[in-house]
Amino acid sequence: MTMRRVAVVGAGMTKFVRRAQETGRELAWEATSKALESCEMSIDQIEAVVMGTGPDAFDGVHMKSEWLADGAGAWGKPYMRGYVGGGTGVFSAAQGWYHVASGLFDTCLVVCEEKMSPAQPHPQGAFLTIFDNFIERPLGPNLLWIFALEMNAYMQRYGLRKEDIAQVAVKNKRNAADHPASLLGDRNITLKDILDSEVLAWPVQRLDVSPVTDGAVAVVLAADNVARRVTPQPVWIEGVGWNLDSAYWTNRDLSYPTYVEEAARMAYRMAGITEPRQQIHIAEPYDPFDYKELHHLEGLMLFPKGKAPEATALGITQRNGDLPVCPSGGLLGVGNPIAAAGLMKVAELFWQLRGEAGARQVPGNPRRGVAQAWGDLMQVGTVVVMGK
Amino acid sequence: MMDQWVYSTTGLHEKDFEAGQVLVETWKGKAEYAWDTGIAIGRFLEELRRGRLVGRRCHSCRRILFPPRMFCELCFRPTAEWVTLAQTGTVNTYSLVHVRWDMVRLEQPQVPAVIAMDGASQGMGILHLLGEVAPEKVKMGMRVQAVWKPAEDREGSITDIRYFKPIG
Amino acid sequence: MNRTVEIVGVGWSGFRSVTPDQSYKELIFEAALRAYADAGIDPRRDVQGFVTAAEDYHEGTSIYDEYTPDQLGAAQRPMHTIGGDGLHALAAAYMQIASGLMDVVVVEAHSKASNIVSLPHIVAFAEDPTFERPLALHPVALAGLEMQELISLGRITEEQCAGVVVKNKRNALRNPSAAHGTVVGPEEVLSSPPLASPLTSLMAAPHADGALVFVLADTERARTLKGEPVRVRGVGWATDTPALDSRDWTGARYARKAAQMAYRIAGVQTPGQEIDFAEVDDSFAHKELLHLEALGLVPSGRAGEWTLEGQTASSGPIPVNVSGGALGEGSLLDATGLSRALEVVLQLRGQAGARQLPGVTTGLAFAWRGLPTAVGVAAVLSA
Amino acid sequence: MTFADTLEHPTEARAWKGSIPVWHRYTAGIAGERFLRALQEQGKILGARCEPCGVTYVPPRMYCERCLKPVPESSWMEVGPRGELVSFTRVYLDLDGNRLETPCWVGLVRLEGASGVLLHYLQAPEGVLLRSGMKVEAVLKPAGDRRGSILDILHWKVL
Repeated sequence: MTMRRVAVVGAGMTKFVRRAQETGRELAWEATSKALESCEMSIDQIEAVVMGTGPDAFDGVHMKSEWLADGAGAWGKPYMRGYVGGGTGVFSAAQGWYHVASGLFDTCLVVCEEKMSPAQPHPQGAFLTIFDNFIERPLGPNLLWIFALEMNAYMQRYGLRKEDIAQVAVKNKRNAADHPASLLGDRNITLKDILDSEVLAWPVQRLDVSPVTDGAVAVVLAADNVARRVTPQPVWIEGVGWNLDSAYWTNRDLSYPTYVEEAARMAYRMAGITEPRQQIHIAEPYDPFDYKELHHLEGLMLFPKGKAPEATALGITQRNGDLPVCPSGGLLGVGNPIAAAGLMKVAELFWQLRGEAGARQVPGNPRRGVAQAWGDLMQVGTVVVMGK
Repeated sequence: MMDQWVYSTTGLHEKDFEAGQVLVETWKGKAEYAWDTGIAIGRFLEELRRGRLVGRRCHSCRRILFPPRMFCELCFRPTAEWVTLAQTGTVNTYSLVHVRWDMVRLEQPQVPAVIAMDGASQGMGILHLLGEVAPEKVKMGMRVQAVWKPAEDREGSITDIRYFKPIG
Repeated sequence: MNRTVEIVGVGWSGFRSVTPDQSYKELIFEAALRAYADAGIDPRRDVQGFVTAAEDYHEGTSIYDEYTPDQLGAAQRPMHTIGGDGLHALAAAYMQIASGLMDVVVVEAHSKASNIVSLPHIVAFAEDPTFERPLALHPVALAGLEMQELISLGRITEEQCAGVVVKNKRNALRNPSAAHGTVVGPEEVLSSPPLASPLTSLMAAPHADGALVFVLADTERARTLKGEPVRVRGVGWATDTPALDSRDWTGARYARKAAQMAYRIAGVQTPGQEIDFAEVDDSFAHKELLHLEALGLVPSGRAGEWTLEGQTASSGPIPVNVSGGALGEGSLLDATGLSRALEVVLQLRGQAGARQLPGVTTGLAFAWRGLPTAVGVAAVLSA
Repeated sequence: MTFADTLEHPTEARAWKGSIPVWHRYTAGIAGERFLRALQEQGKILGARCEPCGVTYVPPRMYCERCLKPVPESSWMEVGPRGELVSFTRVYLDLDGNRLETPCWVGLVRLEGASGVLLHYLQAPEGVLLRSGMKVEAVLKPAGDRRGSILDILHWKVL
C-alpha cells in the first residue's frame, strides 16, 4: 500500500551546554518554541507531541517525559515517549513519522530533551545500572567498558590503529566550530591532541569520547497537504527503520553492528534506496565515540566492512568531500545530550537539505541524507532517510 | 540560516554552584530493589556457589546458551536441559581500564573481557575480569580459566569467580 | 487509506502479589508464548514489530529497553519501548499498523512491583524536584487532596468510594487471575487504616506482579489468522500538565481528552449508550467515579449514586470493572492499562467464564498513568 | 507450566538486591530561580501572568503552557500571601511507607491573584474543622533562615 507522505517543516534547538541553568522543562520549551517559530506555526496547529528522552537517572525524574510535557507543548494533547536508549533521538523522528503516517494526525511535534548534569556525583553514574542486574553489575562495570570492548573488537578485526580512528574526532570537532549550538567545537584541534589525551579505558582516550551535555532539540512534522502550506521547502521523511538486537551482548560479534544494517535496510527499502553510497549525499551517523562513526558508516552500508577508516583518511567524509559525514560536528563536537543529540542530526539534515546550514553548508546541492543513532548494549539501530 | 533557531541557553560552571551563585535542591531518595532471580539465573548462581558453570541447551537449534536462559531467543521456545560447561574459555575482546566510572583514576588498571566459554556454543561469552596477567600481555584469543573463591567464601554470585587467568 | 486494526491474540501470566518463582524475563516469556498460541503465530516469522511499555525506575535498570527483546522473540527485529502505560504501547502499535508500515505488531507490558523495595520513593521521584519533592511527602497525599476536593464540591462521598471498593473486590472473586479479590463491607473500607484522609488503605489498589502480551494485526491479515479478532475501533491518549498548580484537579481533563479522541476515531457519539461495559482505572476508588464521568459514561455528578444503586455492577446497565479492576486484580504499574484491555477482549470474545457479561459487543478500556501524573489513555474495542 | 524445569520448593527462590546509586542536584531554572530569590530576599510570593490566556502561574514559568509563548518578566506580580484553602489532607505515611507518629496536614491553596493552587504543609489548629474555602495565609521562615527554597514557606496558617 502507498503510505502517507510526511515532511519535516521546522526545527529548533537550544545551545548545548555542560550545565544548563534551565530546568528540563525549560530546555524542552526553548527548543520547541524555536521550532514552532521557524515554521511560523502556533501550538494550536500541533495535533500530537512525541517526546524522546534518555535515562530518567540523568534528569533525576522518574517518568520524566510526563514531567517535561508542558515544556514540550503537550498540554491537553496526545503525547507519547519512545525510548531506545541512545537510539532515541533519531527514533523519535520515526515515531513522529508513524503518528502522522497513521492518518490519526496531520501535524506532530517531536521534542528531545536531555539534562545530564543533575546526576551526581557524576553523570556516568546513570550508566552503572544499564548492565544485567544479576551477573554483570556485581563486577562493577561502567559505560567505558563496553565501548572499549567493542572498539577493541573492531580494531582487531580489521587491523586498525588508533590514528585511523582518531581522525574522526578531529573532523567532527572542527566541523562543530561552525555550529552555533556547539559545546566542543575546535577549529584547531589536531590528531596529536586526540592521541595524546588521557587513556581512560584502552583503546578509548578522553578525546575519543563526546562530552556530558544538557540540551534539547525539536522538529515539526506535517502530512503532505499541510506541509506544502507551511513551507515551500518541506524535507520529506523518505524512510524510517529501527532494529533491536538481543540483550545478550556478550554472545554477539561486536565488530559489526548488524542491528544498524537491519535498521538501514528497513529505511532504505521504504525510501527505495538500492545503492546507498550513490543515492545518499550526506550522512549523520551516531558518533558518541569516534570509532562509532566508522562502525555505523559500515552498518549503513555506505562503506564496506572495515573500510570506513580508509575513506575518512582520504577525506571522503569531510564536509567538502564526496560523502560529507557529520557536517554538523556530531556528538563529538556539538555535544551529546543523548536523545537531543540524535534529533540534532535530523535537524541538521533538514537545514542542510534546505541550504540553511550557513558556514556548515555542504556544497553541491545535496538532495538526500541519512541520520542514524545507536543505543542500548551495542544493540539498537535507528535510521531516518530524508530528502527534498 | 539556522542560527536564529538556536536558543541562547544559560550555561553554568561548577564554580557557580560552589559559590552559591545558583539555587539548588538535592534529592537522595531510595531506589532499592530485590529482583527475583527466577529459574535460570537462580540455578546459575547456585551452581556458581558449587564452583560450576552451567548453560542451557535448545533442542531446536542445538545451541548451548550461556549465560543460561529458560528460552531460546532465536527459536522462541523453552530451552530443554542443563549442561555443565568447562572452566576454560577464550578472550573475545578486552580493555585496559584506568578510570572508575566517575573518572577517578585507578591505581591498577582493571582488565574486563568478554570470555567465550568452552562447552557452550561458539561465541557464547560472558563479561568478567582477567587477573594474574600483565596488562600488556593480554591478547585477543588468549586462553583463560576461572579462578574461584574458596568454597566457604562463595555466596552464589558471579563474583564467586574472582577472575579468569591465562592457562599455562 | 487508514487500515483497521484488530487484537488477534492475548496472553498473560502472574497477577499475584509476589512471583518469586520466575524472573521478569520468564514471566514475560510465559505470557508471550500464550499470546502467540492464541493468535496462532510464530513471532520469529509473522511479526514485523514489537513494542514494550516500561519505565527504568520500575525495573531498577537504566535504559531498560535493553532487556525487552529476547523473551518476546524480538531479537533483531524492529522493537522499541514506550515510556508510558501498556495502552500507550497499544496505541503505538495501532499507528504502526495503520500507517501501512507493518501488518502484525506485538505489545507487551509487565509489572514486578514486588521487586521494588522503595516504591513510595520512586513515585515521589516523579514529582517536581524544586516545588514538590522538598516537602518529602508520601505521594498518596496527592490522591487524598484530590478525593477531598471532590468531596468538598459535593461530587462524591466517602460511602460512594467505599461502594466502588466493595464492588470491585467482589467482582475479582470471579476472576481467577485476580490477586486481591475478597468480600468486604463498606464499613470495613471506611474504617481501614487511613493513608491520606479521607482516603483509606482499602480504597487504594494494592500492587501485583504480572505480564501481558497482545498481538495486533491489520484486519486483512487478521482474517488469515486463527484467533478471534477484536477490533480496536479507537484509541486516544492525552496529557494535562505535570504542574500541580495549573492542572484540572476535579475534571480529569486527561480522561476527557483521551476519550474524546478515542470516540472520534471509533465514531462513538453517545458513549453512555454505545458502550456496553467499561474497564476503567480505579487505582484509587474515587478515580473510578471521576473517570466514569469524564469518559462520558455516567452523567456528571452521578457516578457515586449510580455505583451505590448497582448500575455499574456486573448485573447493571453499565458494568464497570467486572474483572475486579486494579482494586481487585492489583495495580500492575505500566501494565495496568493492558490488564483493563485484557478484560474487555475476554468479555467481547465470550471467554470471561463465570463473570461473562451477556450480549456485549463494545467495551472501553481506560488507564490513568498513576501518581503524580495527569495522563490518560483510552481504547474502544468491539467484537 | 511453560518451562521444563521450574522451582520445586520455596527455598529455591532467591531475590538479588540492588539499587540505582545516583543522587541529584537540581537547578530551579530561569523562572524558578527568580521566584525563589524573591521569596528568600524579599519574602514575596510571585506569580507570572500570561495575559492572552488569562492564567497567572504560581510558581511562575518562562512560558505559558497553553499558548507556549514566553511569559514576559514584566507580567510578574506579587500574589498572596493570603489565599483560600481549596483542598486538604492528613498524610499518615512517611516515604518509606511507615506510619507517621504525627500525621501531617497538607493543603492546596489558591493564593490571592493566582489562577491555580500551591501545595504546602498546613497548620491545622486543634478543634477547628477544616473545610474548603477557608482563608489561609502563607507563613514564611524568618528572613535570616531562608535559603531560596519552597521550604522558605513554613506552612499555610488557617486565619
